[in-house]
Amino acid sequence: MIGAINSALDVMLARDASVVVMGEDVGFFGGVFRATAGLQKRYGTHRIFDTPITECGIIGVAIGMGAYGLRPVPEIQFADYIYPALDQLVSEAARLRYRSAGEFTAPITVRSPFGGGIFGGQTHSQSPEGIFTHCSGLKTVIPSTPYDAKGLLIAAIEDNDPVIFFEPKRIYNGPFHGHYDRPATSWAGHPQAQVPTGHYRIALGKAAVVREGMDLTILCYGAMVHVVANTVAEMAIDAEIIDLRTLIPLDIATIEASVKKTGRCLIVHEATRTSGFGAELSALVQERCFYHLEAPVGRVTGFDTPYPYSLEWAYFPGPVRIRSAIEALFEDLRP
Amino acid sequence: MIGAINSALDVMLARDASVVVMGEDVGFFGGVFRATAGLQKRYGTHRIFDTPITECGIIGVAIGMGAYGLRPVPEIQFADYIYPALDQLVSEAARLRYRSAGEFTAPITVRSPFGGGIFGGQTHSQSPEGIFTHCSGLKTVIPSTPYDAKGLLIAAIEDNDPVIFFEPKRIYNGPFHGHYDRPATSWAGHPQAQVPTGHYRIALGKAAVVREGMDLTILCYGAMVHVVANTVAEMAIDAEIIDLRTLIPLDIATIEASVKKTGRCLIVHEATRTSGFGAELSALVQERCFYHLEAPVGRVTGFDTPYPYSLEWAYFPGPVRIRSAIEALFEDLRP
Amino acid sequence: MNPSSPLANRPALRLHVPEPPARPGEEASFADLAIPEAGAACQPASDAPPAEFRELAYALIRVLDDEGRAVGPWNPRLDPDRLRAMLRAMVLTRAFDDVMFRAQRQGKTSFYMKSLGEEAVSIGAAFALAGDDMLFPSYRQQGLLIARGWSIEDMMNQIYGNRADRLMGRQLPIMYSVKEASFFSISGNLATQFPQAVGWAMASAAKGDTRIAATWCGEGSTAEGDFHSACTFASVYRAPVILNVVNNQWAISAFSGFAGAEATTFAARGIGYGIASLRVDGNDALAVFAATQWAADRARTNHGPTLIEHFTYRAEGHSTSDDPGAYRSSAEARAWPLGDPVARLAQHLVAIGEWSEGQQAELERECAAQIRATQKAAEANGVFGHGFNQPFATMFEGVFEQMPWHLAEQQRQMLDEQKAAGL
Amino acid sequence: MNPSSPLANRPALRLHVPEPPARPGEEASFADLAIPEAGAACQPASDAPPAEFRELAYALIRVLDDEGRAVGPWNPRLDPDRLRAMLRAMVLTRAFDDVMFRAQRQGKTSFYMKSLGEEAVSIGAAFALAGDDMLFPSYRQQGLLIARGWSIEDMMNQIYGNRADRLMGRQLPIMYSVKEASFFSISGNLATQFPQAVGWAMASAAKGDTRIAATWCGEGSTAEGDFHSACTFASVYRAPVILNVVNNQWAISAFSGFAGAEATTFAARGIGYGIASLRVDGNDALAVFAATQWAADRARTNHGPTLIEHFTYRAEGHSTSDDPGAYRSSAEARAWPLGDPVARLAQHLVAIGEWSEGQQAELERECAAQIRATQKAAEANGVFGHGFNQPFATMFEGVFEQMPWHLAEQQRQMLDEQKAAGL
Ligand SMILES: Cc1ncc(C[n+]2csc(CCOP(=O)(O)OP(=O)(O)O)c2C)c(N)n1
Ligand SMILES: Cc1ncc(C[n+]2csc(CCOP(=O)(O)OP(=O)(O)O)c2C)c(N)n1
Ligand SMILES: [Mg+2]
Ligand SMILES: [Mg+2]
Repeated sequence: MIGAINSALDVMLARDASVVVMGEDVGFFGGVFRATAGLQKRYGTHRIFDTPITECGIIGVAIGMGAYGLRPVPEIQFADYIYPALDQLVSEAARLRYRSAGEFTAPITVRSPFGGGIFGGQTHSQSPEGIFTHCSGLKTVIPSTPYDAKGLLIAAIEDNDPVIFFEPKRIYNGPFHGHYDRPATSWAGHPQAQVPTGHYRIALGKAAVVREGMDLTILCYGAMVHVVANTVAEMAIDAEIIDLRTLIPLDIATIEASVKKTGRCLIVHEATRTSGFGAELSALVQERCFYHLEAPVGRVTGFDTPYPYSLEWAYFPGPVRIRSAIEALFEDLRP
Repeated sequence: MIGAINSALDVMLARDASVVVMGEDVGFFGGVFRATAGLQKRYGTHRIFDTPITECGIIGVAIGMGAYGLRPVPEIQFADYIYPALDQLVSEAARLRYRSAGEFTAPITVRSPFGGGIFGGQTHSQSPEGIFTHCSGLKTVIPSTPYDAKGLLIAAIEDNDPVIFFEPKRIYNGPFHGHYDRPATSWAGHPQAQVPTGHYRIALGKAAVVREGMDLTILCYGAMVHVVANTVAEMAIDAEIIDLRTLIPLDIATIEASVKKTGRCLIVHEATRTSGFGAELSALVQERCFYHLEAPVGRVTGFDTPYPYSLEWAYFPGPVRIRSAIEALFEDLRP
Repeated sequence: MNPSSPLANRPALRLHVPEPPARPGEEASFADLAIPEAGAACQPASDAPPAEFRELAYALIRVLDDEGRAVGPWNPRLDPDRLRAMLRAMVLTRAFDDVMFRAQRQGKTSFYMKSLGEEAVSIGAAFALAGDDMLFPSYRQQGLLIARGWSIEDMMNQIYGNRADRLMGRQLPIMYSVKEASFFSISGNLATQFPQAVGWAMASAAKGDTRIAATWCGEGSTAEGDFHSACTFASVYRAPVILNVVNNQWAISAFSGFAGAEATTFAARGIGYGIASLRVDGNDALAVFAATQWAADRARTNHGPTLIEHFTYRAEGHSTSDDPGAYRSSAEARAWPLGDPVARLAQHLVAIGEWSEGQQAELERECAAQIRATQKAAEANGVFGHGFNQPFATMFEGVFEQMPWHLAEQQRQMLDEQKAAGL
Repeated sequence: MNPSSPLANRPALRLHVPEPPARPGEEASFADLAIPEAGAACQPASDAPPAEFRELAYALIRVLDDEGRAVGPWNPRLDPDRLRAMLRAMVLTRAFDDVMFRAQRQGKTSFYMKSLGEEAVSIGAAFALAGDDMLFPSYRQQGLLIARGWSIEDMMNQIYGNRADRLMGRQLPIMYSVKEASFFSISGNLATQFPQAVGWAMASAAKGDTRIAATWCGEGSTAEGDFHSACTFASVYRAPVILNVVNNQWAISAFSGFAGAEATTFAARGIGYGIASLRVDGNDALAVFAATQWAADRARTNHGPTLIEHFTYRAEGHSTSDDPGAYRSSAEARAWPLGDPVARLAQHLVAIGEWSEGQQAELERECAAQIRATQKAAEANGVFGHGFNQPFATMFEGVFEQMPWHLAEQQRQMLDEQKAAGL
């Protein structure tokens, strides 16, 4: 997936002279996860440059560059470090078009690795996407495969609104099936690992039906798509798995059609449970599919604790928890 | 309500030498809403002081003071300006106890006026409580009456965990019934406007049943409690109105019992809809009361737009929207 | 002093909490304020390394002396027509403030902020910059727009949030946005424009463009982290930007000591980053002009950013929402030793024989009349009030370039509900 | 230069992007670095106003000269026993780093960060402070704990996240918290400890306590807004705090130029706030000791904060996660002109006749043995790995003082699910 992201940046840097890439360690070094490797050499220090360590400054500067007419792609080294930039993102980038009635816009794409599974502890593991979905004026995009990562990132950069692009770092190097005690797998051989070298776009706001099914609908995104798919395969249940890909704007039509068909819905994300994006999904599903639901909409999420370093695999929503939640959807709990 | 808040601070400053009050303009001037009026004169500049205009610094310094052993009560002048402090709140205050296994704590109470209704425009009207409910380790409290404001604020200051205390500025001077075109009312004569001068506590985590009823349950907090109560009175419907008072920890028992009794639930808040705390409430209610629900859980919220200055009263969730949502709960939309 | 043992007999610590020189009811005096002579500050070459003139951060660049003479190396030697044009912009700004303040008191708008006493800061700068240089102002630089000749009626329409408001009633009064005048959308969040201005300037430099950027914030706002990240980026990439700190002594009710003024100047902040830093008499339009011109030359020739502290005084309340009599001595504004910027520039024109008291009175009358006429025209488009000047549907537009389904749905639902309720 | 017209014939702007002196494969040289003589920097009285000694922010306080003599006004004149104790703490820290680094490579822990080459910065300071002064360190001041005599086994338990880890495996390795040693919980977020330290110091002052605070961050981290708000608060309230900036030339892969080092020193940041500012040879334990002692005296006598830049060099990678050979010249560490802090202090002891090469070798052997023995003891409590050293239930504890229902419910559900799954 890192290669796909690098390729998306490469394609956009080559096509559009207004694209610039900036962030901590993204320049000569090519990023702590190598997402920008080789790009500075190819496009020069005016287009790809290291920045001072101030996330507030990185986003503020990117907004100013966007107002000038560039298309900055700032990187926040870990999503856990996006909070110092929150004011610039929420009060500025997200509001600029509206408050200036379209005179000024902030066409920036904020890339940031997020999520757990690499023993990063409290400050290298968080999934703060829910916060951004609550703040009007921002789009939030999360890919789950190399193919999608490239197509979505290109679409995000071409989009004229600010986009938060969270990259599930657990699956940078291979799809992860949730069994932390089994050998890691690489992307090689995955059907979505083949990434065309040129330009292509995956429209923002369109979910992917990863698996069609009749028994229940599972809504997920990022690394969880693979954990869910694997658990479903292990259970041999006929689940419809929807990879949201874009949280805002959400592909509500796909979700609604699926849940109306299956009558059951489970939501899976890594972020803490309370007021996470899963809450919004649950609310939407029951608002729109109430009369089709045969069981309460379920949620499997990170717990409402800080990310615990050494208990990572107890925290990470894995096959055990997903299986148990699926089973619960078929229990009759009628009082 | 301003007087009640002032009184709570007064009581705590007098009782506990470790309480300090700090923020922009809170000292000599007594705060832009007068919440701290007279306190500096009474307790001196070491206990109540103006600060530089850096919300990050205010909270960071308060955390350090808390670690020393004080009980700081920092004010953020408007909730819209809390974002620069988000990292200190979320990554530091909220995580300190956990990450240090209880060695260090941040017993701070962050007071901040929030919500709309005073023509404050985009940056003096927001309701960001949802964000804080998503971040583990923070408590979030929102009073709706002078009596509650004082008792809850005292409980918050005495609490050993960090508390975000949002004050609905629209009702600082009187309960607001949602009809912006009718004369403003003052607190005088309101049953909850009588505030004892001394110390009393309202436990965090306990909701108030503002009105008992059989037809439906309405969950709300802050200024919305009054708008809801008034709309219900105008409709002459037998609604049970629950004022949550504390969002985290939530009084789930009261909510669950009520919805199981009424079979219908409406959630009302000013914050933007998507991923607002209403989403969590909706998810929780349907998870716990699924088989008792006779209609989808409804939400009346702020729209997913920035707060629009001149269309404030079209944005503010008022009687028209609440009435229409209540009526919808009784329509049979079965397909 | 063993690393693990406490020290005995240490003195008790004390917390220092700043106190302003005068509170309500007290005499105000700025006697402790050392005011350097006009003409005394040296002028380095605009490409000199910042380390060579750090003392300018502690000096005060002044051109107009007490007799209205323009003196010293910073004298920009402007021709009388330009001086009169500057004076006119300042008088016009003051008349505009006056009328809009009263409009607020009359309930025609909900909020207003004057720049009384600080007109030279904006107008001196606007005259020294090119018209296409990009401005990232705070809420107290209305003078920039007026100096650039932008439509005052357009500004009033925004203040009234009326039908002709280009910003569609979406912003608090005075939060202008005028792309046509290279004037960035004003934010209600303090100092956020600082890194944005630096970013704009970096983009201009990266593109080999010729336009520079300038930004303004109050001395109180310098405490925000945004200010710091702006200075850091500006220093690291030598951005062609002018960072203006308007030190008007007050931040709502907090005097400048709460932003650090007891310990040093605000111009010294720039020294901390190795940025060229000037401290200027902000009530002296010629000094502001000269410093801005110097900084602009510096930026245009790739010598990087300049931070300018404008030493001035906020002669009125913070906004229409506060009463300054509650927190500062009412005698303070009169005691301010640097005088009134309009009077000082007029005095200079008189001193050089290019102006008279009569002409000044006439100019003030004329500007007042112009503003009143403009006000009438603006009010024909409606004033603020509980009536709605904008169609409800517009509330949902412009959040994104294209309206996503959830906003379209919310829009539809609201319109339906309003209709059903007979609104 | 009419305020609304663009300028003709302006030169094209250029963006300056800093470049480090050497990249991989290139020769490394610090020849351009002016290294002042040891003993050359003046020493002001510790109650002198900061404006009187601004030049110290641009100087380099050095005590040990090239021959190992302690010279000049900053010579703290420590007795040989204390010097030996400092040396021992430095050697112990280095041995600890060495063993823990290898433990990571052996898969016994997931992460480690060395302080090689920077030992004097922590240990010089720890010896100059009182044992109950409060420390707010970054992740690279393990030397503070070791100098304070804190249990190395306890530190290892944390690194291994094992059964004896007081932090219950909740924190990334090296993110210690030791209240007993007045050592604040380390955060993974850069610079957040800076305003916290200032707040702690303000609280101490407000309470008439006698304890002061000290905090550390890297030169790269100074760019964060937290650094700025800390300096602002420290200046405004004259907080009894020592603000240490460890300029080790690198921030992961970014050289100090990306934090502003091309334009000025990091000590100069303090000048911007009117804070007393010192620039110190960070590889000279005596200079670090003297500067810290001076700053502590200043703070203890209510003369406010001091910012100290420690000029040093990060001799290893940023952490176990990076290979410095990918972004800097591998010759750089050897070319660093300020030498090795351990060797320099040892040389001094030898020079004054209180130490020998043999004793040094013996000390190193002894420290290595001590660390190895400690490691064995710590490993008896378990090492990090995929096994779980903490009971699952503990994950939900300590989020709040009392566990609220939703965490209790999540805890119960998890335990039930694990049980049902036979885990
Ligand atoms: C982030 C943020 N915090 C607080 C405020 C509230 N506020 C508005 S103006 C102001 C004072 C600013 O003072 P100063 O920077 O000196 O500017 P001046 O008004 O004097 O021009 C404050 C605290 C705000 N608008 N934004
Ligand atoms: C807020 C935040 N942003 C980014 C990071 C990632 N990060 C960790 S260490 C580091 C470099 C810090 O360099 P410096 O301050 O010079 O300290 P040093 O490692 O040299 O001691 C970065 C960018 C972080 N931990 N926190
Ligand atoms: Mg001011
Ligand atoms: Mg460093």
